Amino acid sequence: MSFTLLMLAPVLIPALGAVTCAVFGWRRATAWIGVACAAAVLAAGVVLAAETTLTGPRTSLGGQLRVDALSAFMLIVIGAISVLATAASPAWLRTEITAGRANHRSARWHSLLVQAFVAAMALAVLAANLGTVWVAVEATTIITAFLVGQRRTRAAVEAGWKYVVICSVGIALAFLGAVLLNYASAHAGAAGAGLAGNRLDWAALAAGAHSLDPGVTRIAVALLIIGFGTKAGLAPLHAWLPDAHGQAPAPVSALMSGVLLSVAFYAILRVKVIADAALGVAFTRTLLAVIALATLAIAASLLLAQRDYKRMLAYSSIEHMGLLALGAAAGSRLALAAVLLHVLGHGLGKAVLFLSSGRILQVTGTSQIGKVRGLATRQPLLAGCFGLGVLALIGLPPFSLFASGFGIARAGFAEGLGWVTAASFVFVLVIAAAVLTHTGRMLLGPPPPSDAPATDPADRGAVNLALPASGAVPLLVGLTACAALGITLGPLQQLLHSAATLVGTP
Amino acid sequence: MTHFGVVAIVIGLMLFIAHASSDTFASLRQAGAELSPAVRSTIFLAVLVGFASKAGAVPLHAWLPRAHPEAPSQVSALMSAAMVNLGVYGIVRVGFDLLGGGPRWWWLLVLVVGAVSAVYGILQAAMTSDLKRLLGYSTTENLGLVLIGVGAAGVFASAGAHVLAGLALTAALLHVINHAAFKTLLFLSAGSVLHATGLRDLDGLGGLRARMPVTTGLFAVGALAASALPLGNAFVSEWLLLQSLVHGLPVSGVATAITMPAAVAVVALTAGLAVATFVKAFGIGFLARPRSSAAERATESPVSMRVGMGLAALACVALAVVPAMVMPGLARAAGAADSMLGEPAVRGAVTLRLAGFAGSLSPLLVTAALLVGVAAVVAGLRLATVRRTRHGRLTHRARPTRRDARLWDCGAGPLTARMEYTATSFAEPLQRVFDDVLEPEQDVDVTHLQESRYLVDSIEYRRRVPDRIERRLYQPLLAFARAWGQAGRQLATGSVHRYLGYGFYAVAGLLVVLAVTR
Amino acid sequence: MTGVTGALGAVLQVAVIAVGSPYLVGAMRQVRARLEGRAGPDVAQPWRDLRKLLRKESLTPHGTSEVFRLTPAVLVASTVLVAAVAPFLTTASPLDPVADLFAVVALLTLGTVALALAGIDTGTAFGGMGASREMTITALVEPTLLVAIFALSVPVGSTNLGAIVNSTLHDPARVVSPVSLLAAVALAVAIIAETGRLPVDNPSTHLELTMVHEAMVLEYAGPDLALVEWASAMRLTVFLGLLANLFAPWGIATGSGLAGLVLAVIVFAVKVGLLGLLLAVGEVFLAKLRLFRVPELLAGSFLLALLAVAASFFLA
Amino acid sequence: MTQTTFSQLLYLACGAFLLAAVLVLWRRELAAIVRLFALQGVALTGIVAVLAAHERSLELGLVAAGIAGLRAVLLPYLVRRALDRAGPGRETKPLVNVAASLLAAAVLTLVAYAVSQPLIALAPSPATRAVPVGLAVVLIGFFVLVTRRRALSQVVGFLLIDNGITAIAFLTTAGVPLIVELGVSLDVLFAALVLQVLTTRMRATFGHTDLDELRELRDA
Repeated sequence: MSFTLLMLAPVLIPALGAVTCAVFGWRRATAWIGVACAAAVLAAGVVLAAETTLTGPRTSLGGQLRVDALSAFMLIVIGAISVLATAASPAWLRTEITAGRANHRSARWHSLLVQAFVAAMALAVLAANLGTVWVAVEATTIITAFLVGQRRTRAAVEAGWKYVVICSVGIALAFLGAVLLNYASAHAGAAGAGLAGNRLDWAALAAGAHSLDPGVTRIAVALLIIGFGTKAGLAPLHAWLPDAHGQAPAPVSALMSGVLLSVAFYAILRVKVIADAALGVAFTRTLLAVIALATLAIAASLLLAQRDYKRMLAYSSIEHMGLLALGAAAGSRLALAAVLLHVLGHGLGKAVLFLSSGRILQVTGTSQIGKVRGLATRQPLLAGCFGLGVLALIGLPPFSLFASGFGIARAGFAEGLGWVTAASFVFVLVIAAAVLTHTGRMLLGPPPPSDAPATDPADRGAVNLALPASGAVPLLVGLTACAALGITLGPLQQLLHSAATLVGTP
Repeated sequence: MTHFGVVAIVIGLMLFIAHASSDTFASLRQAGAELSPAVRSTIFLAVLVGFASKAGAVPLHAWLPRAHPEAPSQVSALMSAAMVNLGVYGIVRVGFDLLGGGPRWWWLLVLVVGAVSAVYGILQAAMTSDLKRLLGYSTTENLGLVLIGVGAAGVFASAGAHVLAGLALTAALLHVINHAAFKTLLFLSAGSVLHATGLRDLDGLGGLRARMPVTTGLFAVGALAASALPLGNAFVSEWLLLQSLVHGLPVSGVATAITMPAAVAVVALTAGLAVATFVKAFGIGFLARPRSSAAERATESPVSMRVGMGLAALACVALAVVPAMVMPGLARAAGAADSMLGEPAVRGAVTLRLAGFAGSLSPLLVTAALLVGVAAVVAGLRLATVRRTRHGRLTHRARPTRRDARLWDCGAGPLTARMEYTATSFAEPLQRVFDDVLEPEQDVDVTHLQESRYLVDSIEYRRRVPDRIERRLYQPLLAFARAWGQAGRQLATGSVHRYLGYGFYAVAGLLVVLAVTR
Repeated sequence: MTGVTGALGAVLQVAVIAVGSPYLVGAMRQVRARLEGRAGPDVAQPWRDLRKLLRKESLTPHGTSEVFRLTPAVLVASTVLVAAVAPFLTTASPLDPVADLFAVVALLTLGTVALALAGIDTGTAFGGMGASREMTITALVEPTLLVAIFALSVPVGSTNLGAIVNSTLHDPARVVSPVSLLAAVALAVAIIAETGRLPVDNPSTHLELTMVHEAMVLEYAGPDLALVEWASAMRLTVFLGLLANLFAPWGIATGSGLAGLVLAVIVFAVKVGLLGLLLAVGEVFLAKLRLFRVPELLAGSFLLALLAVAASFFLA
Repeated sequence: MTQTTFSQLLYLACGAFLLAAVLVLWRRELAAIVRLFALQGVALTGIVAVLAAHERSLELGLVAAGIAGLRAVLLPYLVRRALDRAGPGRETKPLVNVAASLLAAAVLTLVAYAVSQPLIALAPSPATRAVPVGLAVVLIGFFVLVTRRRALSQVVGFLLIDNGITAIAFLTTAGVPLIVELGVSLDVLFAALVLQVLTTRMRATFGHTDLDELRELRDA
């Protein structure tokens, strides 16, 4: 019984947090509930990880929830980044309220929805069958739709609409894939009797995958990868990401970019396990390689002449997702370990960047790269965090993204994807150059003569006070964690290894 | 630029490691043996591009003349003396050691890149009037010479003449050490000049000999070394390089028959221009009269700086006079690179004798003879003039000091500092000779008075020698990137329909593909 | 045995060149005067000029440094060293391994560099102009010189002067081969440029627009000027001597006793004298090239040197 | 329920289902589109009811009733409520004119038929032979989404896709497991709700619901 409670904790605690926020509203006491719930999810993730490495995968709640090394690792990722995001949101909300862009009611809605968001993601990771994962991911879309459209400005409504429509269509395709997979598994097995137990259950599917009918499975897997690819920001249906992340409030976009994309990618990895068993590695490798290249090309083209730094960060998330797809295409155990490390590293780095960009938006009032000048002289700590985050992003040594990027490159070459990897790293180079020049233009250089930053008409008073402690701490913690990961994996080593063996082909 | 280099190296090495089991040098070495020629060539080219950018070879040299003037002089000394050599180390290690030589066209490419870097670097150095930018470009030139040596060694090794390859490689490595010594000295002295006068522009300096005697002396040693003249240490390595090129002709193949004389011509032209450049740098920079008030007020830099420079100067002199002391070390290094090399290529302590070829030079004797000669002449001169005066007819005692006379000014009154030749005017004949290579830009804009077009208010004349490769290679590249960016932005025009359209066509296409390729 | 005569030969070489060079310059001026229908000073006039200059008091132009004062000494020293090392009278001098052809050329360039620095040090417009032009010409002459040496060393297999002369002695047929002829012409043009003779620079003029060598030495007076004049005369003799011995080495002592040496001196004097007269006659008929036409001349000579090397490869 | 009457009834329902989707492409008035969407909900319920009758499973009948409630009554009511507030609007000139849209619908049906060959080959039965219809509706729904300018027609397009997928689910395996079916329907309901809220908020801020005008967030 205690184990099922432990399994349910990551979902229930944030849900309870959401309820308390709803009931008590946004006050000094309730402000820190978010952090507590996130910390609880992280703790549960760690315990579950330790549990699964000892005893192997466990199911509970009548087979609905299942945790193994991979989902435990994802739980840790969710926990870590939601701790960062929720820790920064009280400071962020307080500044928004003083700036008059938000009031207590919207703050309450904000904390409630964030908690629900974390709960939905935890459910998606712990779900045992494809259907529940689909429902959880669709739930995240709907919850974040309200968060994106929170500010009721023209841009927010437009972003919200695009976000919901494109994501729902993508997810519908994924559901079509799920249906076809269910159909294939219904007629799988020697005499076409269908697989035992719940037909969409990951474990059952993975076990019986070799007997699935290749024709149907091909279509199902393709649709699933494109469907979940939409939520992960991969090529065909990626265009919602810059708008949504550009308009969403900073903590939410940190969560979305850091974790939601990776949760969708987690689903793709699960599908890949089944596809490899049923169709052999070649199919998913070519599909993912094509998608990865297309994604990187789009990200590179749009980053070169980018004018808005929040959209710049969003496009760099698309780029990193493309890299993950490349790693998944390589498929070997080394590649998958690198991919998972990249997920965590990118999550941390991107969360720090979005939180600091939110802060920059509050300070300068504008999200245009052109209008932000000499930030380093006016806000040294903030500019420092933002600069270090960007350096981590483009993969400079101390940070873990270098190690994982290196791993992906090596795996790519080893698995015979030589040319694809070379081309994609040329794109990465172009992107690194573009991002560096944009950030350089923002941070360095003399501050504008009139010290009062150009205020965007929509945001009335631009707040000019220094970064509050509660705002700065998560940034620094995130950066140090990312750097520490780059140097030694420590306890994560074993977990990463076992998760990679689960997903990677030998 | 460096990021581009890093990516190139990573791709090259990745490709290499992918084929070898692990990434230790040993496993790479035997993996290198049985790789297919196409893969070996791609690996070599990727690594070459990467390390050439690190060494500041021409197409990828733009960062060098920009980074060095900005960096504090000790850092740029370090960069020029140590960091760029990593590029050479990389090429030699991967090219010779891991891939075991490889076909001849690789090394002809390295030789050509070296030659172009050498000539282009020294031409730009001759033209610029910024001291540290001049030294930056001269680093490109010296690295070009080293690459010529490495390329020549490769060509000889691939043609089987391993003794000659050893000689060329020893010459290249010796030049690396020499360059490290004199470039450090030059940068440090440039730093002390900057410290004293706050100026880097040669046109503003001048007359520092009287105000900063120690720095002037040390810079003179460095300049002498850099211009590869007999007393300097670069002369020895350049002599070795020329010897290896000269003896390279009998090596088989028409390609070498053409490249060897061309390489000798390039080395000669580079040496000639280097002489001109450093005469300009030393003469205009330190001699004659100060051309700006800052140079006027210059005072000698603190002792700590002078000690640093002194050490570097000592190294230069030691290398110039007794190069034999580093020979064994170089022979072992060359042996490590190309395993077929037996004994050291150069023997002899006082007189360097080439192993296997008739050619010898004794820097020690030459230097000693010169110094003795100068002393003898000065003494002889004093003796001659003194004896004359005691002859009896001139009773007064010979004046001990030499009388201070006015400079010849065609009777037009005292010469001002403005009448002196400046760095730009010094380089003007050279620039006119090479103007089709350098394509100097000059623009004249005349501001007329409002009242009438005939009365001129002021004329502004600007003449600039742009870095032609930058203009030809980087501008189009940046323009392409901007155009790609603009075009890329059309991808996201904001309309929902377009975004959904991407998805629709992708899914429909994929389904059709799946249906067709069952 | 050869050691002693070799050493004696080296000392004799220095003496002959030191004493003989002013006479050579005098003879050349005498020939020019005769051809131009003038009486002109006799052959020993240069020595009288030198003696006159030595008696004057030495001056230091205002604001110049030790560089200015030491340059004449460096000029003379480098030229004397070359005179000692190169095989003018004997090929067996012990100093032969000390320097080969590259080193000799480099030593002479060192002299030119010192002179240029002295020119700049004076701080006058003339000095700067002379130095700038001299450096441009030196930079352009270097490739021709070195490639010509390359052409010479290919048949011999070494760049040591002694080795080249000995091999030419043993194989006289090589002298008329295209390689030697092309290399000789290229070297001749380079030498004219290097010593500042007429087509490139007019030694006897003081016209600001045209002078290159004279501009640098304008500020020298008294004993320093004497040294500079003497050094330039010696450089001329050394260059002509090199040209003679590399391409027509007969009569040079190959280390066999005093008689050989005496014969070598006479033969050397005759050869250098002939070359000098030839140069003087040529100068009468040539006008000075504009400074920016000189690079074309040098490019032509570079092409000849390159052809020499190609010929040596394809024909050998 | 003999085999032949079962397949005839099934194909009748599928025909209606596909016809409703094509008509959505044809009509320009938003009110008509909503009515057609309701009609399609009824057709879908018909399909599920026929299947339930064929397999005589009470549970499938209950699901049919649920679907009728959701897709034939509740969703159309929601969409009409959003429409009434804005008054009868015509679909502004769509990106692709009507004739071209119909041609595209034909092509899409062919594509759907070609793609679903392996699906039928796996377990040939009257139900699975109707799967191409479901796939065609999905593709047509997607096409409506891509080409129609008004917000409401995009909502209807999205719901068409969902109807199509549910149809395929029932035709292939008589429905996905119940919990999943429930979750999916709930999510679709929520999605429709969110879109409806956004439409009203869009009309408040933009004054119109022409999506092609929504171009502020762009990189162009």
